[in-house]
Amino acid sequence: MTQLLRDAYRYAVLSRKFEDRIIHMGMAGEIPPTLHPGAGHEVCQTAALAALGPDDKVLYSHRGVAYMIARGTPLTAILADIANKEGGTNRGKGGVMHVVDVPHGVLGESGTLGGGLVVCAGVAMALKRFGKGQVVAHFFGDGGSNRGTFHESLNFSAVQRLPAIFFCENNGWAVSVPTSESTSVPDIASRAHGYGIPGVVVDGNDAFAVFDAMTTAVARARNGDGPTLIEAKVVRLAGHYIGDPQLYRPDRDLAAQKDPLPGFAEALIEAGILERADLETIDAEAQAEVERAVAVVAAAPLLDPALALQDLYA
Amino acid sequence: MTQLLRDAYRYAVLSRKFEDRIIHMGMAGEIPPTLHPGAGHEVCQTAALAALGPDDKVLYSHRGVAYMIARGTPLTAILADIANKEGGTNRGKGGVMHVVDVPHGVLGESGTLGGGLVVCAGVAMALKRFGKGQVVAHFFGDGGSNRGTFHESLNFSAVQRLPAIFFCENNGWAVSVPTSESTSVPDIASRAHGYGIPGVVVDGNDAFAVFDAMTTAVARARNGDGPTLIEAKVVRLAGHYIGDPQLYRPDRDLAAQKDPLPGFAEALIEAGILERADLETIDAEAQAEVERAVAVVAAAPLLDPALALQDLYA
Amino acid sequence: MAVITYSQAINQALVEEMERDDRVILYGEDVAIGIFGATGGLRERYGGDRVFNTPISEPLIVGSAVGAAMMGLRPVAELQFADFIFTAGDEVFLKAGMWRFMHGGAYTLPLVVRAPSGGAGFGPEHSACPEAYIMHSPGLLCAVPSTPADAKGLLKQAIRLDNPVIFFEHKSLYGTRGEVPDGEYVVPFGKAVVRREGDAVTIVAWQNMLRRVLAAADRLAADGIEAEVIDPRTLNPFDRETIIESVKKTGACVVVEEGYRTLGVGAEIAATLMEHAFPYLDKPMRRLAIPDVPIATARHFVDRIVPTEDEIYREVKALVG
Amino acid sequence: MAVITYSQAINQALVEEMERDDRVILYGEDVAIGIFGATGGLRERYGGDRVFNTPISEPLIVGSAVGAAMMGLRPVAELQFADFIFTAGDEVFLKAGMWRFMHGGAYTLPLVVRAPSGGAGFGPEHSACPEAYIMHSPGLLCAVPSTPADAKGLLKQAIRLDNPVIFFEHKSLYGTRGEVPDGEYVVPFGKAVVRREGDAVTIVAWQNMLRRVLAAADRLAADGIEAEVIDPRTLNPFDRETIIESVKKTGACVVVEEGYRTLGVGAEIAATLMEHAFPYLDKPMRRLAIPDVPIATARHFVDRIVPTEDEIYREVKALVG
Ligand SMILES: Cc1ncc(C[n+]2csc(CCOP(=O)(O)OP(=O)(O)O)c2C)c(N)n1
Ligand SMILES: Cc1ncc(C[n+]2csc(CCOP(=O)(O)OP(=O)(O)O)c2C)c(N)n1
Ligand SMILES: [Mg+2]
Ligand SMILES: [Mg+2]
Repeated sequence: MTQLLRDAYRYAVLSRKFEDRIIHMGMAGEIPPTLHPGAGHEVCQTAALAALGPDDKVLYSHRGVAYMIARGTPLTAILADIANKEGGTNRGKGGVMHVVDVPHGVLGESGTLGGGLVVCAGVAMALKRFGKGQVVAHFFGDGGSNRGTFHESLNFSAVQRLPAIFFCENNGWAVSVPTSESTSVPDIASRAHGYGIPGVVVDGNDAFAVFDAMTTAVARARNGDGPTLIEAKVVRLAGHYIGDPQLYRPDRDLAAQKDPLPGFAEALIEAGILERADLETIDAEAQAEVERAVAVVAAAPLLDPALALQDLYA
Repeated sequence: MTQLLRDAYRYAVLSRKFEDRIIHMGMAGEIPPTLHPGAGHEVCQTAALAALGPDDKVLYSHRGVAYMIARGTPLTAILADIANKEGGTNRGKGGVMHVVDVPHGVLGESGTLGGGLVVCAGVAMALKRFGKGQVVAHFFGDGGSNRGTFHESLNFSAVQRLPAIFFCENNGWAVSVPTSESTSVPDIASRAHGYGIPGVVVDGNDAFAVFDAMTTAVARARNGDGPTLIEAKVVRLAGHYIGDPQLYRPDRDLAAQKDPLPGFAEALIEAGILERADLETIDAEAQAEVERAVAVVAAAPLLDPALALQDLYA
Repeated sequence: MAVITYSQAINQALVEEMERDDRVILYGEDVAIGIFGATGGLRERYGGDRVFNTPISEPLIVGSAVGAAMMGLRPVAELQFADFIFTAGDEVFLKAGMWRFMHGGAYTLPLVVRAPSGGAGFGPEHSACPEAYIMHSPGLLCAVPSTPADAKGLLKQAIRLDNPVIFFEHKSLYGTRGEVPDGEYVVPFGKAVVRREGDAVTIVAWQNMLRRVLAAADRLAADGIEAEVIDPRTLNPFDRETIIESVKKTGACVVVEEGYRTLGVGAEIAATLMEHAFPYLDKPMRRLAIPDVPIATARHFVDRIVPTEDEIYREVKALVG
Repeated sequence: MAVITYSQAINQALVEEMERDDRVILYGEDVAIGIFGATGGLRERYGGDRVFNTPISEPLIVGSAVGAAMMGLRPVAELQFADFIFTAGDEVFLKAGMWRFMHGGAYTLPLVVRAPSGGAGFGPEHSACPEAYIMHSPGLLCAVPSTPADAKGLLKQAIRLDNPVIFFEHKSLYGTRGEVPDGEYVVPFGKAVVRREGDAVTIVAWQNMLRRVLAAADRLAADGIEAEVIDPRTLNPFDRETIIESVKKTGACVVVEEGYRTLGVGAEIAATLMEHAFPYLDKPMRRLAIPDVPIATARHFVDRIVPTEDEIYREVKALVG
């Protein structure tokens, strides 16, 4: 666990710095501003993913790129997908929304929210059939959890005892709509009760708690005991999209919000997993890695538009 | 309540006798065999509907015709819809699946199961806006409750505190699929918890219990306190459709199943609402009414096929 | 006449109809702010009872509009992206399209589903112009306004009609400007408009393709080719007559659209010309459309598959030049 | 050659492919019994791990097939009625159709969605032949088998293909009989078959309309009109060449289909003939189809709107007689 959470922190820092750079380039018009910034979610995302093994599978949501980073997808590939350059993963077809990295178990995303939930059930169906103890984790937002596919996927996965973890990142917002305006219960995890599966609420800013909840869910799934619904309460530090003025948001004053990243660092130091001196090294290495990736992608050629016609049929 | 339950019994008897006749004519090829027999469900249906007022609205499911009978739709209209004769309610377009009787608050049915749930939310939205204290009840099966629309409708109705009653008739089967094979919890009503609304399980064979549960839900809805999910455990005495051999069904031996209709009669007698002698009168009157309707419809002309092109646009 | 944007025109239509008729209600995801600007300010103005945000529940959004319309409200529901007609597929095609019919016309269904279509950079599930699916579907009226004036007039009309309307607002048009008539007006459904007169060829196009066609037509005119450009404005009802009459005059036709080519709207126009203008066709009709692939995210890929001004110019020139 | 029903042919295809490849799994509502008879006995034979009933959750049925196929299984999912492609609209059109594309071809999607279409008496939401919607949609292959032999051979091929296939089984055909080849065979996608040779007119039809067309063609032959009847067998890929070549010979074409007329498959054929056989057309192509209304429940209404043998006979006779 020590190494896993140390890595999770590294990934979270790397993701933050990388996204800051992406946002900067996006605002400057150097690359398409298509990212939905993950700031505030990274700790939760990387801590959750730390509980998966290398053969496990991930279906992610649109909130940032920490997912892929934590699974090992190179920054250059992600940035190339955003910049429509050679070296990306989906050859211009899906941009940052559809980064895919099969060897690392990054299976992709449904652009329609909630669409991934039913796909996830199918992935889990296959993993169960393969019988190798693999599991799939699907990340989605509080907003997406109101799709009917949530109901169908949780029910079916519970009936079939599928090795799936449904991980809801509840940041209190769906674009401009506060969760309280769209969702009839304070805890989305309380919906697990209606499927006869565990429903767990965790503080998404507490990496240790997220890791623990996820570890339990993964063990349950590997063991053939079926799915778990985890709800992590997180904070969306940025706008929904790059440049979102967030006029709808009373708490939009970033300064007033608590960034979970420094807290994660402190917790790691307190637990003796990191030394304070490590923080600077991690930061510096992350920044260097980001700059290297930016340079590589800057030099890469734009994708050939003839690719627009490819990859539809096998 | 006395009169309401007495009527409910009358409607249940009438529906049973009417359907028996419809099944008979359907098997004999005199009319299309399109009914999904309601035998076993009628007591529950008519008792539930007894709790509604004349200005309330109903969206029903495919399981039989007791719904419309209890609302006051003439038998001739229902039979004409089945027989594609003049005098029906939907002019050949929808048959028995789409009997509609707006003055009696019978709004219709979605042929795709679960499709009525979202329509119901919209009806409730309108009723709330009209502010006259009307409510809408939507009947659906255990099978249909697994559609994603269940989730979306219950959540939204709860958020908006809509005057809707979601009434699930759980007969343990969806065509040939036992509920335990499709649904991850024994009580569908337990799913109400995840929406923050009351979820009530009742014995659907107990008309008094059904009436009580429904009365509470209606009061809550009228009062602006929002929706209720009621689950009535009922028995499907017949096949899914007319002529269904039910080879899939271990309990298909009708004799072994308990018909709730005699029990309803006994309970009414015990409560002093009916005399034993009334039973025969009710039976005889029902049979006579059925025969009258059959005669009227037999004499009615087939619908003009030119109607196939009408009623699409207003 | 005032000059306003397409998005402002939609906002004006909503305001005017909500003022006129308090049965009109408006809802969908983020409508309180209006992510494309069209619905901003309406919640403040008409209150949360008439204008409200919904959960991310597309079947609920469209299905509840059917229920509300049945009861006499006049809901204007929004799908945040036109592609989500499939996310609410049952409710769009089977409920809105058929509910009145299958209940024998027992009530009317005055509902509008607003659906932002087209655009580049949004990816395969957020970029389509799926109007051909709607045009193929009985029971669904279909509007494809190209100018601010039409966006306003057609939306006002859509809200007043007693039938379900799928109202496509093209995302690339939201910021475009144009004159709108002063005072009260509506634009009727089923009446195409000739955007440019000519006798050499008939070009049918709408929304963003119409802009490119008009630009190409100017270049063609400089080469001495006068194209007649027809904007159908609605696809159901579809004004076949105006197209047929034009082709009888020009003898040639090109359809330019932003939908997929196979069974795109152009196919229906081809069949219509076969049936009603065959002897007048000097040459076969041609179609410019997306070559049967989803619309990739990369913007420069979109230009590769969506007809450009240049391609339109070349194609028409090759046909009649 | 054995004579079996269409339904038995589908069952045989499933058995043979499940024997051959244990990645093939089968699921849907009531598949353990098979309400139209096609999947009976398979759960007993292959066990509940490979053949299972699902909840009434169409998005789950199709969406999970995408997920399972991504991982290397070869799911055969069933929608109980073809109309339910809209109930699972997002999953059919946006997931199955686009998932591979939008992830840059990172994996294959070998899945089949079986969808019983057509028939009379089932009502507006259970009777459609919605193949034109699929034909318009990139990424979805589409089979419309007309005979037991083709049902078997196309389904076996569909299961082996690495792309999503929407496989329409016409409900009126389940009980029809025909010869199927002995031994192992598949029918390729994209190859039409000439069901009857002739030189007076080309008629394109499939599934239940094909049966009526062939009956009408016999009557036409008695009148001295030899119709060439083409069964496309798959609509994506669509064998345009066979139709074009035939029309070059006959100079006339009629398309008979059970879908809605506007933007039905006939529209695409009209456009195709415009583009590739215009000089050879002696007369305009004609379409027989459902006149843009949903399919009512009353059986005698269905006969009023679905092309009958009589109408086909009269229409063709009027065109070339
Ligand atoms: C089916 C569907 N409806 C709407 C959208 C548009 N949309 C994209 S992100 C978003 C909000 C998502 O909120 P949530 O799921 O809570 O995730 P968050 O953005 O808060 O991380 C919406 C409405 C979509 N992509 N798919
Ligand atoms: C969306 C949808 N899926 C499948 C069907 C086909 N179908 C009709 S009735 C039925 C079973 C319904 O079971 P349930 O809801 O429990 O009602 P019951 O028949 O038991 O009263 C099925 C699968 C349908 N009409 N709509
Ligand atoms: Mg959120
Ligand atoms: Mg049931």
